[in-house]
Amino acid sequence: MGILEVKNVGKRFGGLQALSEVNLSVKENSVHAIIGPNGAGKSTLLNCLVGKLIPDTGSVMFDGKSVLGRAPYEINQMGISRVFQTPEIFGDLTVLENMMIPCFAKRDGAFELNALSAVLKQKDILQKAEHMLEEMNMADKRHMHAAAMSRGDKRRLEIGMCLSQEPRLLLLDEPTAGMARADTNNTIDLLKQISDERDITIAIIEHDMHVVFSLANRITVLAQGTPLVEDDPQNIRGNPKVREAYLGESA
Amino acid sequence: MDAILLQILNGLDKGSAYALIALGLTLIFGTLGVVNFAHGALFMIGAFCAVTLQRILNLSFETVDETQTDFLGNPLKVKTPYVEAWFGPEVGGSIIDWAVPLAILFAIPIMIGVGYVMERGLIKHFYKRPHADQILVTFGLAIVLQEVIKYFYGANPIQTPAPDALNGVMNLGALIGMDIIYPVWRVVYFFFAVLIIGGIFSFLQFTTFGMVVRAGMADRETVGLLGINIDRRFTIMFGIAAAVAGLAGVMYTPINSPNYHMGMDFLVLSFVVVVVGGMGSLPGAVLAGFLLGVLESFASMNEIKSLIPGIDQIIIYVVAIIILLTRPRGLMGRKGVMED
Amino acid sequence: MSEFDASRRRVLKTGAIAGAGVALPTIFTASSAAAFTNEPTGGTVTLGFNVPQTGPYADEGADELRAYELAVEHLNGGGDGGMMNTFSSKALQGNGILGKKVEYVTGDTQTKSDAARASAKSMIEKDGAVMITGGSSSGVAIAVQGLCQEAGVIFMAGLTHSNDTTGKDKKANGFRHFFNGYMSGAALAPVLKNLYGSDRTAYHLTADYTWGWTQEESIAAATEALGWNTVNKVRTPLAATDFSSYIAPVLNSGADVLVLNHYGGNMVNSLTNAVQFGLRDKVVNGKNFEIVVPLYSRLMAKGAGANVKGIHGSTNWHWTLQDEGSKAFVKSFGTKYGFPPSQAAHTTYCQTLLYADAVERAGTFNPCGVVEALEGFEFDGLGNGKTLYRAEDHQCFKDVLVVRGKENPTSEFDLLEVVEVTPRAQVEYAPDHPMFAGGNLGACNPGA
Amino acid sequence: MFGLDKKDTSMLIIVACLTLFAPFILNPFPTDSAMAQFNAGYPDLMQRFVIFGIFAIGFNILFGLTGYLSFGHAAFLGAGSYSAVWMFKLVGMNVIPAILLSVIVAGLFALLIGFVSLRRSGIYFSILTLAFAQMSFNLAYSVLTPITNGETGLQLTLDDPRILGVSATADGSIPVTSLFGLEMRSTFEMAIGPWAFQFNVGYYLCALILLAAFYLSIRIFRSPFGMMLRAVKSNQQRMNYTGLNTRPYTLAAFVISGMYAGLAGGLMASMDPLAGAERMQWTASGEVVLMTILGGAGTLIGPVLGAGFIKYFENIFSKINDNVLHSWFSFMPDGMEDALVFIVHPFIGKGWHLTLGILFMLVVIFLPGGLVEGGQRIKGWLSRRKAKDSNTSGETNPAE
Repeated sequence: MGILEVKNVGKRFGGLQALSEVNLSVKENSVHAIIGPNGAGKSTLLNCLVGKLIPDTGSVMFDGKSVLGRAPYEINQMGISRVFQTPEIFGDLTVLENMMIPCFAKRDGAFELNALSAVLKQKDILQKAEHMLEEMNMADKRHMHAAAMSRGDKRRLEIGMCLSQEPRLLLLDEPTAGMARADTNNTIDLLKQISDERDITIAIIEHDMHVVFSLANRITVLAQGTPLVEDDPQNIRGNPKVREAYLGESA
Repeated sequence: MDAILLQILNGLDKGSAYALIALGLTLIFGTLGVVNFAHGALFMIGAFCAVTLQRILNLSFETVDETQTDFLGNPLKVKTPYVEAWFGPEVGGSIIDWAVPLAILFAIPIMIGVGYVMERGLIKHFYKRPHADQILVTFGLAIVLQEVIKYFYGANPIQTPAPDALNGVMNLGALIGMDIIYPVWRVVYFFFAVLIIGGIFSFLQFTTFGMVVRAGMADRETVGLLGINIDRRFTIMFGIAAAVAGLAGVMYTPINSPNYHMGMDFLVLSFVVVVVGGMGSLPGAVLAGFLLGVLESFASMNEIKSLIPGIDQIIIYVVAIIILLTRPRGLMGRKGVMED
Repeated sequence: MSEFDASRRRVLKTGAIAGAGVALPTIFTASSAAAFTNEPTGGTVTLGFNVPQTGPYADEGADELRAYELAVEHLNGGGDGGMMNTFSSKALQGNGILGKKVEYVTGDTQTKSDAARASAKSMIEKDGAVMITGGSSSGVAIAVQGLCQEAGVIFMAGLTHSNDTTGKDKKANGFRHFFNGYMSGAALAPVLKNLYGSDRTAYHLTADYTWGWTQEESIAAATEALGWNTVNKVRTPLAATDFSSYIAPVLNSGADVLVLNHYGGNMVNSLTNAVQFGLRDKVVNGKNFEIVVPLYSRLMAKGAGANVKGIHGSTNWHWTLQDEGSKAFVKSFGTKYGFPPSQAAHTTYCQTLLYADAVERAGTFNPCGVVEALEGFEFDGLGNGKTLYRAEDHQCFKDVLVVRGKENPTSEFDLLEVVEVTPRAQVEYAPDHPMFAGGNLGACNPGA
Repeated sequence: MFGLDKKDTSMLIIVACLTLFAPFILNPFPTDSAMAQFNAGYPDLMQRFVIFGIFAIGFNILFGLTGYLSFGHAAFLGAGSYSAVWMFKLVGMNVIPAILLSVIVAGLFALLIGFVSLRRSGIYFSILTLAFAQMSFNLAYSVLTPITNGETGLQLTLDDPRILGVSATADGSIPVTSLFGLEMRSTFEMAIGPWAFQFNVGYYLCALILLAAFYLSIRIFRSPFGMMLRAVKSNQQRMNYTGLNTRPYTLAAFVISGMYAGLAGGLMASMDPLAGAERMQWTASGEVVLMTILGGAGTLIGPVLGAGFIKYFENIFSKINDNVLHSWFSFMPDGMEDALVFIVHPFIGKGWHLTLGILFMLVVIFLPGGLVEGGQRIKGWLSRRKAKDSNTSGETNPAE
């Protein structure tokens, strides 16, 4: 039994069958990559996992509980954090405040009318956020406006924010898309470090094979809305069906 | 049955004014991304173009008539319009009579000019500013414009009649064997609105210029990247939108005497129309304009008022709320436009 | 502390301080230094002219303001004296009021109760106005009247036509010279009956707020008493600009008279729309279709242009009246401003003179003295014939004009012609008439 | 102090001083000078300054923090006013129950409208709130007249029951609003030389409530809740994917700001017991939007400044007439005097709207952050100048 079990998921948009018969099992503490050519349904699948879309058929179980029909914030509170393709952070807030918000969400739940106590008096939250900033090597930027940072820094901040929630499953949607090579390698190192040091499962949707093969210990290939094959990285590398799916796309 | 047909007519008629204003608003919003609270003022300026032309045509010289006296007992000064003196009372009189239709020609260059100056002089600097700032500055502009008009024309409504030939009523129901009496000018107004709306749509649909503008409305950055000077075209679109509002105003003057705050009266309503239609959607704006016009007319029927007292006071808002709750982005709105 | 002139405010305060012995704050509440609110102690007295300067009635407000300025000029002995010469009471000397030079402050009511009260309050609290006057709508008049009652100053209403101003909402400190909805009905109905016969069916379109309702009630009652039938009373939203959807059903309702209980922009638009729909050319039940606008105003009639021709209504006063008072007023107003005054200008001018005269006769600015002088005061020479300020409700009773839109105007001001001057007796009613019941004048309040 | 940091404490103290000494600050000109026209230190206007200040502070909690632009906040102000006046009519003239009821009623009303309107965001939200407010206004003006007294506005009468008070005072007047016997309208006057200052009980009650409201808003701004609201404005998507439910946060902000509006409405009725339907019109909602943006949305003090700015123009500029102009310029030669009066004339009296419109535009064009930004720029300019002075002196010293 994996921590995330996707069974027979299908999703149709008008005349387009975006997903059909998707079965997927993500093992606890693994790094599981989902790859596939453009239009394979990777993003649709991801959106079904986090509550943005509701699949037409099938089930999605996280840790033995169904996530279907739950709002994104509820799914997050169950322990799934998501990193977006373009970093989604609170641009108008300072870096430290960005880091504090997930800490509050972890401590107080989805809503808490905490209107009279001062933020600065929340020592535990401050400590935790500062600690996470240090871990992400951005303590010196704590009073900067988040929007003013470089893209790489924003990505680190977003990952840090997700981690500070101590999620059980971290979902990453093409985390290195549009990044320079150096930034990409930094991100790979960071993710490696996270998966080595923490008790966490990572599911990653990726286009870039370099990233996939540096990180993943399990890979699912998606093509035309349905899983083609699921295997270890070394087996995927040589699989002719996978090649065909990719070459067929480029041809 | 007659009554219902009559109210549909009424509604289409009211709706044409809403649709024209909403169309201009949407053009500006869709192309420039600017929320223009001064659009009602443009409508009002258009109406005052008609008033101004009427005044120009009525410019008179005075002759003293000793046989009559004015209210203070002095000899009466009789005014004769120059136009009548030049062309004779017959021709001159009918020129004055046709002031409102003539004002269309008068208003087009003025409105395009006003639009151009507004866009280059003010709106241009607000493209990158938040919507709230755009609303505030255009609202300020609307106040200034209406106060300027009030300073010169006063606060009272000013009568600007349609030409005598178009002033009567006609029986629209004659063809289908019913009795539907309707004022000629209102029928003219409706067809005028349809013509303008059709013109704008075909302009956008069938000309290269229109194509570029439509592409720019959909994705400004990409079109900009193609090396097309989108800004200049958008400036022209602003002028066109101003002209549409202005013409709607010109033609509206015989229906209701214009006054300086008529723009504000229409402003809120036209925003409701635009939003109900869906921000940025031209067909949505037109559709919502006619829809709300017709519903408003129905709500003012005695039968419906006796069912729900006061419904005609709030119908527009009730419909707006229902539509926005069932269709999150209005009738035909696109996702992500003005949602944050 | 020793250098002050005889200015009102300073003397007031110095007196109070001297009384207290030291320069400490003095409390102005009931029974303290002054006898009544804003007692003028210097050489001047301040009046507050609170008129709409922005919004749809701004032109009417501007005309009221002109009349006030003229009245102040006359009170201070300037100009030709206007109606002071024809006024039956000769208490006014042209040396201000009680020898004090008249000064004034102006404010903007915006035709909103809130703004009007704010403006009136600033006149009372900041400028020391001892009387407030003006306004161009009943809502504002009633709101400001209530305020003046509480503050202890006199309110001389401007243009307000609702029965409630001197009915349900009457106040001891408030006075109305203008006529009201009931009087319009009483004056109009017989004329309409003579013109159109007693077998008529009326359809009312009414602005959906209190003034509209009281007028609708008054007109319907008066016409029904003479045999007319009322087929429908339809309320139209205040914000409506296009009345076509309300006019259209009239065509098939079987009515042969349309009564437009609208004022201002509403009136201009509804009348224009009705004429557009060809109502005037229609023949119903074998009779010509007629339109009636019970409350006419020349300023508004101008906005409706040729559409007013031949349409009957009532008005408080019109500049073509040929009595001495009217002639004098038109002359001095026309000479100063170049055009004849409106009925709003007339009523506000009269109110100013009436107030000043009452103060002279009472010998005091104390509101209670003024109230006493005005209650039951009978006068003549202000343009409407013999007039009574009735003690029971502070309403003026005078002749009412029935007018008609002129077919061939000779100038832009010559839009209405007087059809009949309805004598005062015909428009009088008992103070406890049901349309005016429910109010309580209360006691005069001198404030402070 | 009071659980605030140093900067906020000093701001609170500054605001406290400004409001408590307002009768002096707003009356800088001697009573008989020509400039007395610009004095704003009379009870009614001072009350309005603080009441609209409270309204704008509340609005800013919603708009400044969450970015949700409500175009219907006047409805809550109106609802508050009506409740307060009904309290005076039915129960008694004490202002405390009236104000409490108006806050509660406005809060409930806001809960209802907010619950529906917050299902949409952006301009769709704005139009929903506008629609609700316009409905309230139109109905209050017409169909709901039995409750609202329509056009005239709800007023007190001599026949009101007032079960805990008297229907009429001994001398036949309507009783006045009071706080346990302390009449709201009573005013202390103080004359110092040619100056006159008025201290009004009602004003000081409003001022104290303003301080409390301002203090509360500082606490909200600095609280985790306030931070969450700013996060909503910044990125709702991230909020949702961080396990936070944005709806209750925005709804809470909406209700809180609605209660502020109700408080303002209740106070308005307590100072002057009348509630008119115009208070709910869209122009009134627009006014508070203008106040907030003009002063500086999202800043603490901005809305109060904006409220003061607009109310000052409305009440002071509208009262200037040609007579006053002539008295100002009377020291000049006749021709010049007339010319000046002619030039200034369109901008005063009935032209006050024009002046206000022009100033709006100038502020928005040149000070995107509102008046607060103007203040900051002046401060920055002064400190730069100071720094430059000390620099230059530092440079010149060694040379000597």
